[in-house]
Amino acid sequence: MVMPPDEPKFDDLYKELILDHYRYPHNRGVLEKPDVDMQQHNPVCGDKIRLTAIIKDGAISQIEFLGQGCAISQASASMLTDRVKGLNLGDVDKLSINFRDMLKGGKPDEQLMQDLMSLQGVSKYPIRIKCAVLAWDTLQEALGLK
Amino acid sequence: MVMPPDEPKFDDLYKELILDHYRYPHNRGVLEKPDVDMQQHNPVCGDKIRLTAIIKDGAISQIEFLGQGCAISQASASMLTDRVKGLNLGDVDKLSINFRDMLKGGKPDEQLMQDLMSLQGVSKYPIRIKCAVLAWDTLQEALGLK
Amino acid sequence: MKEMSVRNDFPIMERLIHDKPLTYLDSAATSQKPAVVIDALADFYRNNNANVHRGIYTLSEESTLAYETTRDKVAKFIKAGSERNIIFTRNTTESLNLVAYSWGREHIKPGDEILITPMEHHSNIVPWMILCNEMGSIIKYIPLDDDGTLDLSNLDELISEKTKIVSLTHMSNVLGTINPIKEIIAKANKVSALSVVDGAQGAPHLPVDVVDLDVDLYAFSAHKMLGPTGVGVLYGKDEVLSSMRPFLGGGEMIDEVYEDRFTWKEAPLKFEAGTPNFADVAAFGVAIDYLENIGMHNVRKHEIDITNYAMEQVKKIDQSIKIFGPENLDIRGGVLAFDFPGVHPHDVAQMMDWDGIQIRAGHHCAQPLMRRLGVSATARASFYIYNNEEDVDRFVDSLKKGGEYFGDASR
Amino acid sequence: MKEMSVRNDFPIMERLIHDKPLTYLDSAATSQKPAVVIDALADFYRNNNANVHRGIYTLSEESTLAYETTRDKVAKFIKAGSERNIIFTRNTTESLNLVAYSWGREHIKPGDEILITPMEHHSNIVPWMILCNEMGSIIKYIPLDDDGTLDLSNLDELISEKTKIVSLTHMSNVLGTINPIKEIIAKANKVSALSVVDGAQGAPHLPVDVVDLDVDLYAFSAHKMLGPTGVGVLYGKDEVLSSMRPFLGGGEMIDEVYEDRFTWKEAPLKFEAGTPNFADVAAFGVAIDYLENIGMHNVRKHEIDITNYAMEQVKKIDQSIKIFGPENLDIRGGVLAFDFPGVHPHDVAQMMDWDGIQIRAGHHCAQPLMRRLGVSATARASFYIYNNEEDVDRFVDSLKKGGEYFGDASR
Ligand SMILES: Cc1ncc(COP(=O)(O)O)c(C=O)c1O
Ligand SMILES: Cc1ncc(COP(=O)(O)O)c(C=O)c1O
Repeated sequence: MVMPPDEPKFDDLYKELILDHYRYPHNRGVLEKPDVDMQQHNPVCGDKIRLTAIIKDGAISQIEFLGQGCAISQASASMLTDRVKGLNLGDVDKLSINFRDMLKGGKPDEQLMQDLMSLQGVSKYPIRIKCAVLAWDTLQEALGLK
Repeated sequence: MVMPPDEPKFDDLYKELILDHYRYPHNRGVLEKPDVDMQQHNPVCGDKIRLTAIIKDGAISQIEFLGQGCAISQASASMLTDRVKGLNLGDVDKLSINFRDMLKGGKPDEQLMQDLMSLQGVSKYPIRIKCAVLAWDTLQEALGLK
Repeated sequence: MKEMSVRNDFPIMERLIHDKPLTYLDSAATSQKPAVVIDALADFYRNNNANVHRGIYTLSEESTLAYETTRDKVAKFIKAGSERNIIFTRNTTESLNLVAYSWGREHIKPGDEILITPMEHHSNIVPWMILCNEMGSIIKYIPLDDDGTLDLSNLDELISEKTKIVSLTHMSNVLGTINPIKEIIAKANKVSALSVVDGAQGAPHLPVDVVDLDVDLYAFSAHKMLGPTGVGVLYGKDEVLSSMRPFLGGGEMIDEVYEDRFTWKEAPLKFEAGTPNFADVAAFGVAIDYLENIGMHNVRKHEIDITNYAMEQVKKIDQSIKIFGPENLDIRGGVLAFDFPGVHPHDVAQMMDWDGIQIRAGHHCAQPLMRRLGVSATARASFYIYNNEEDVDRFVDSLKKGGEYFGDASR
Repeated sequence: MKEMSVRNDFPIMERLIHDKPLTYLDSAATSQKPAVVIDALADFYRNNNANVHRGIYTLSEESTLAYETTRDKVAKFIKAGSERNIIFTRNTTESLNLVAYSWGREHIKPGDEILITPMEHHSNIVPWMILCNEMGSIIKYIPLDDDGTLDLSNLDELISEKTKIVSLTHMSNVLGTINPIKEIIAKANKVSALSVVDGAQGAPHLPVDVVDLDVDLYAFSAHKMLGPTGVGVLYGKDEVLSSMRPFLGGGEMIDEVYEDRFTWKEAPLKFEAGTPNFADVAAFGVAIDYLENIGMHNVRKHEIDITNYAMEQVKKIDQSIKIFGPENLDIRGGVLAFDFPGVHPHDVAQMMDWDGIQIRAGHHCAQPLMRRLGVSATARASFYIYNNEEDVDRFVDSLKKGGEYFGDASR
């Protein structure tokens, strides 16, 4: 009989913080005259994310998102906008690498991750990882970091 | 668990008469200046039969066979030559229909079949029926009875 | 709703999921198997296993007998004229590809039209696209009404002399719509177009009579109808099968092979290259016996009852829930795809899993239909003979909870 | 000869045939299955059955995990770089056809040459003939020596710039010959021809290292190596798989489907259309564990021993018996095809069946080879891990009896 290695709990995935961001997303909208404007979607589940941002002196000064999709993908986008605002591109790069690594089961740098830690539970759901990563894919693509 | 309907016996298939014909075939050879000369083979097992015959007054006056193959196919050819010698084409046709029918599990006319009855056991071995019928196929083809 | 007393025949129903009893509602994707089928499969390997067709020994004869007996049973199950008309493949998808490759490459010319519908599964779209890319033919669609049924008002224009293939699903795996295939096949036959039915959701859930339908080709999968995985069926009329070239080449399908050429057997073996999946085919025969024993009319009746109940209950939860597909259960099977605004299908499915409920969320291999419906994904519950009212009740309770949990999103 | 202690693991060995103990000597056609494999299959259906890849619920995750875990095991078993290189098909035959359709139709032009050998199974001949008929390419043969080995003296001329595909069997299912495939692949690679190995008799009986072989594509069947029927494997190098067009179209293999076009996934999913045979694949993983546990070098050693013993014993029966294939067991696997003058193979097989002995008689899906050997059919005994000296003794006794029974024919 085949059993998944861990028996996860519901709240490991849908943490209160995630649901908060899903219900009341931060930085929702489209910026006018953005420096970057990028949209991506996941064909498997149809999740969509559009990011607009204004870059000043090599750092993200403003960022907003619009999207459609599951709680994980939308909360992840909302948290992303909170977390990267004000960061320079080098730090964004570092952050996104650390974030991806966490979702693949790696040990995250909690200091670096901050609220993003709440998405760690997704790593136990291979099929949902794409949801959490979509916004980050979009950002990296937008900033030419891939 | 799947089981074939009947548990047959070895001797039902390889009757003594069949083995006799296999070991010491009758009418083995090729006639000179035959009226019909026909060769057929079974691609599945490679059995081969060649029949030559001389037809007089609508009846088979002489018939010989050459062949290669299993005991069933060769014995059947040998018995065929014995049985059809002297028969007119109408009787050959009737005989071959009855023979085929017997191999499909039908009740044969024992008076008509005579020695050919010894091949009745083949009907329980679907994969071997073709062996028993090959000589008859060749004969029917040769005489234009199909 | 009358209960079917078969649930205990299915060992997996004992399974707990997150300590909750299993509520399996994804039979449109694959069905569960009764113990008799599982046991038949294991018994076959314990007692009769040998390669088929070529062996002059007891095990091989038994194996061949089991394989060919299932062919016979399948023929009778769909009322085909003869077991000669039954080809074993891997699944519906391979059956349809076989048609596209073997019939299509023999008969299709540039500009020829292939008519399908917007509710097709990818398996009844992509093979035709591959064919079109190669042969220069064109795919056309019968339009879909908002109620989830086909709009046949212009069918006489859509099916013309240019139409070479008409291929559609017996029943939609998303909308549940049961299409008026007999009427459409008749029109196709009139212009001598090849009529093909994707019966992946037909054969498991509806009585099928291929001769009465007068369909050229009918495809389905064993795994959706209590049988093992890895077995598909393609039914074909004699004259259609003989007008098709061989597809896969190899052992079993040949007659003679020379250094530079080969000849092949008649159908069905012509299309069965290599060692077939004979053990699973043997067990599939037992699945068919099981269904025949229940009776396909009773299967259908049960699904009407349970779907009716489920639709009523779901509507009570929240006015905003949209159920896709026709309301009329005479033309609808046991499939319930829905949109719960503010609650994403993936979140619904994930949440229900914690309650032991297994439903599907996604595009259901029908992306063109998703686009037509204006959604990116849906959640879907689908029913079969082992489901009962309790399953529906658990599903409905869980859905309510989901609405409360995710539902007060700000959009 | 050291006995393998595994025989008791195979439930079918308890079977009686005509009241005699089963002596199964047809493993080259299909192998028997150990209880662990049969049980794994039944357990899967009892506990974990659900469609793979798309479900966000426990059963589907378990099912997917089992399916993908086997992919991983297969990769390790043949020392492939990654599970990305492993495609699941129905059998060797489908694997080879996939190559002919997907690679062949993309890369072959009129006049191109496809090099095979006279000892190929129909499954490694007919797909190329179908390709040649369509694309105007030509089949050529590496000559065969009378001792049953390939004559490689002119290989440098045979493999030229015109050669686009070199496809041969790792081990012959009639002669037992183990071909020097590494050497031949190297020559094929040198002229950038596609190198393909039919591993139907290789993977079950020999240690295989596809990276060391540097082969482009390697095909085999689960059912010949203790696994269930209905599962085949195609290994391919990354760059080869990505240079191939999709084969079957449908669910699973697509990325996006629009009304008029589609895009597809990367390998391996690109080549796995429709619901895969996931239950059998799951059980196949257990078969691989079982073989790994024994060790393929031990499997090989056992087969050398038993074949050696069998060849010695058969020679003692009658001087006139001709054993086909090489004498040297370093280049010969556990297959013993022979000609007993005056005793037809079909009669031998039929007779042996009454003694419980299951051997094959016929052309073994290798008609060109039969012609080359100058016979229309042969009888063949083939061995696997569960066979022992007693099996050989029973076989030899029965063969003696057959000689006496049929042998004094007048020719
Ligand atoms: C050498 C060889 N190639 C190919 C095959 C075909 O294998 P399958 O029938 O599993 O496709 C076989 C087995 O029959 C074989 O022995
Ligand atoms: C309507 C329809 N067609 C085709 C298929 C494909 O069936 P399979 O995956 O067994 O080939 C399915 C099931 O997934 C289906 O629901």
